[in-house]
Amino acid sequence: MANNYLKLEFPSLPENVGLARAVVAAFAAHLEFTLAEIEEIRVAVSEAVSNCVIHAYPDKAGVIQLELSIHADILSIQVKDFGKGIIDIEQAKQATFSTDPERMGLGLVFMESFMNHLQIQSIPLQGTTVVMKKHPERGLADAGFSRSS
Amino acid sequence: MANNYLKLEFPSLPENVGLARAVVAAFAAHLEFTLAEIEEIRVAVSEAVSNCVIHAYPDKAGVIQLELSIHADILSIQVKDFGKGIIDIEQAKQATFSTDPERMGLGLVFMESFMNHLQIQSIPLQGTTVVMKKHPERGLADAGFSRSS
Amino acid sequence: MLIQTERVGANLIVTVEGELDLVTSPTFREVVDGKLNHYDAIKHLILDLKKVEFIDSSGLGVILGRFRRLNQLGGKISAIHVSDQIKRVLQLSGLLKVIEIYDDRHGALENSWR
Amino acid sequence: MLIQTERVGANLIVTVEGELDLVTSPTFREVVDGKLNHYDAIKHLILDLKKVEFIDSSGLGVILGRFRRLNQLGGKISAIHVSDQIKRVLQLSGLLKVIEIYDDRHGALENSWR
Ligand SMILES: Nc1ncnc2c1ncn2[C@@H]1O[C@H](COP(=O)(O)OP(=O)(O)O)[C@@H](O)[C@H]1O
Ligand SMILES: Nc1ncnc2c1ncn2[C@@H]1O[C@H](COP(=O)(O)OP(=O)(O)O)[C@@H](O)[C@H]1O
Repeated sequence: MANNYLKLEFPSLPENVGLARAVVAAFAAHLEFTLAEIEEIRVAVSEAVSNCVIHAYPDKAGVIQLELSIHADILSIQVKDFGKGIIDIEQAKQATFSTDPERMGLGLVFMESFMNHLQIQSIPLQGTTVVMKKHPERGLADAGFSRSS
Repeated sequence: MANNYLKLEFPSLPENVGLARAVVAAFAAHLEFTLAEIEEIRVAVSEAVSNCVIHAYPDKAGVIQLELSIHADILSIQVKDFGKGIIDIEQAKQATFSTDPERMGLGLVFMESFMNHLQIQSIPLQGTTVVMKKHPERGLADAGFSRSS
Repeated sequence: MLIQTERVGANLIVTVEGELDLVTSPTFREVVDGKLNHYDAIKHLILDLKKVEFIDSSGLGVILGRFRRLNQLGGKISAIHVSDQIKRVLQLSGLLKVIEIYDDRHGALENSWR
Repeated sequence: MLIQTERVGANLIVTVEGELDLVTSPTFREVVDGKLNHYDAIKHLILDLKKVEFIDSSGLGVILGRFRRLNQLGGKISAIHVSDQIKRVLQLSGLLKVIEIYDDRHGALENSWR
């Protein structure tokens, strides 16, 4: 499988969350993911992009950059915003921690559960970068890391 | 309908032609296109991106930039490469003109027929930019131009 | 997303079709809360998830919100036609502890009479 | 794309499923030319386009190429189960002038006996 990438940029409008899901699903189809794995990827991306829309840019739309790439059978997804930022990432990762009373604080939990790897970098008032990786479970033996569950 | 945009960048690998079609179809769904119109858009994009893969970068993969935007009910699609370029655009637009004996020379004809507007700029050895626009036929009366057939 | 509701005794059956996410969850909340405000008799919610193509934490959040509301009045939520994928997110979210799963409308209704 | 072939007398029935574009057209050409090379008896091609989800000029190009080859030997190409969308691109490309359209396999076979 040749290495491939896709870089996207779009405004943080709610309707672009579904678009991001569709793009990532189409791109991920280049690897041999099962349908269930593609579903997991769609959820993880939906959470990451929704967070940009809701938390990074609560007042008006800002720029979201989504970078997808495939190297050695591993799908990498980077979601970057230039918004509000997260003060305490470890706290944000706790289930049920949310700065929004209407929300469940499950987004980061889903990203962590559904992907093999999750890394978050954030600087308050400058923005947040989320990097997630996943490889097809079938090809597990060949890849450089095992499933974190 | 709020103005929206999507910028994409990807290498000129053949498998990305289908990806570009899927992304554009998902983005175009924000306007009230009929299924037949979405099909026409998919064909036009497929032709433009295929041309980058085949003609702009015949020897090795180069960069393709795809920019989609919606303003006042009009979908604009820009496909840009930094490849070989076209020496005579008017000649290239003729049906049956192709620099490749295995091809039909229909790509530009389809783009012109299926979209309301087509503009091509090219500088030999620097690259080609194709801009296409289309609006939902239902909303014709409101838009700034009529169908070119 | 398409959403349809039907009242059967003390139950509101809500059939959702499409994607339940950031964009569509507010509509789900408005439609369901509208019915709950209008019909005092409704105690239980039965969610028909057969045609749900996608659900993420935004969708689960509005379901939890409806559970909290009904639970205060002694009501409950059940879900029918739940795919493995959706069962998975329900479980991870903890919602599976409070939502009862049945195969179909018949099973869910039978249980709500108890 | 999935491609299936079946020989019925002097006809090769080719059923295509999926997208016929830059990526898949070479496969179409190889499979069909392989059959034509192998069976001298084949004179005509019947394309079943029922499950074709997309076709662009790359796909039309390989169809035209097969037409040229068969036409030299007095053979022809017909297409069955053609959607309006595909009819439209066939027409714009000029291929509708050389490809015969029938409702189904029955109609196409009947006409190839003439
Ligand atoms: N891109 C982001 N920008 C700013 N804050 C974020 C971002 N992503 C997550 N957060 C913070 O982390 C918290 C937890 O996020 P998450 O687990 O997705 O749950 P939820 O979105 O339901 O609150 C959010 O409430 C928010 O405060
Ligand atoms: N992006 C491009 N870069 C370089 N040349 C191009 C590009 N797009 C089109 N052309 C030239 O224009 C010709 C006509 O293009 P088109 O109508 O799409 O037909 P075809 O691709 O079948 O040749 C091509 O053969 C090629 O020489």
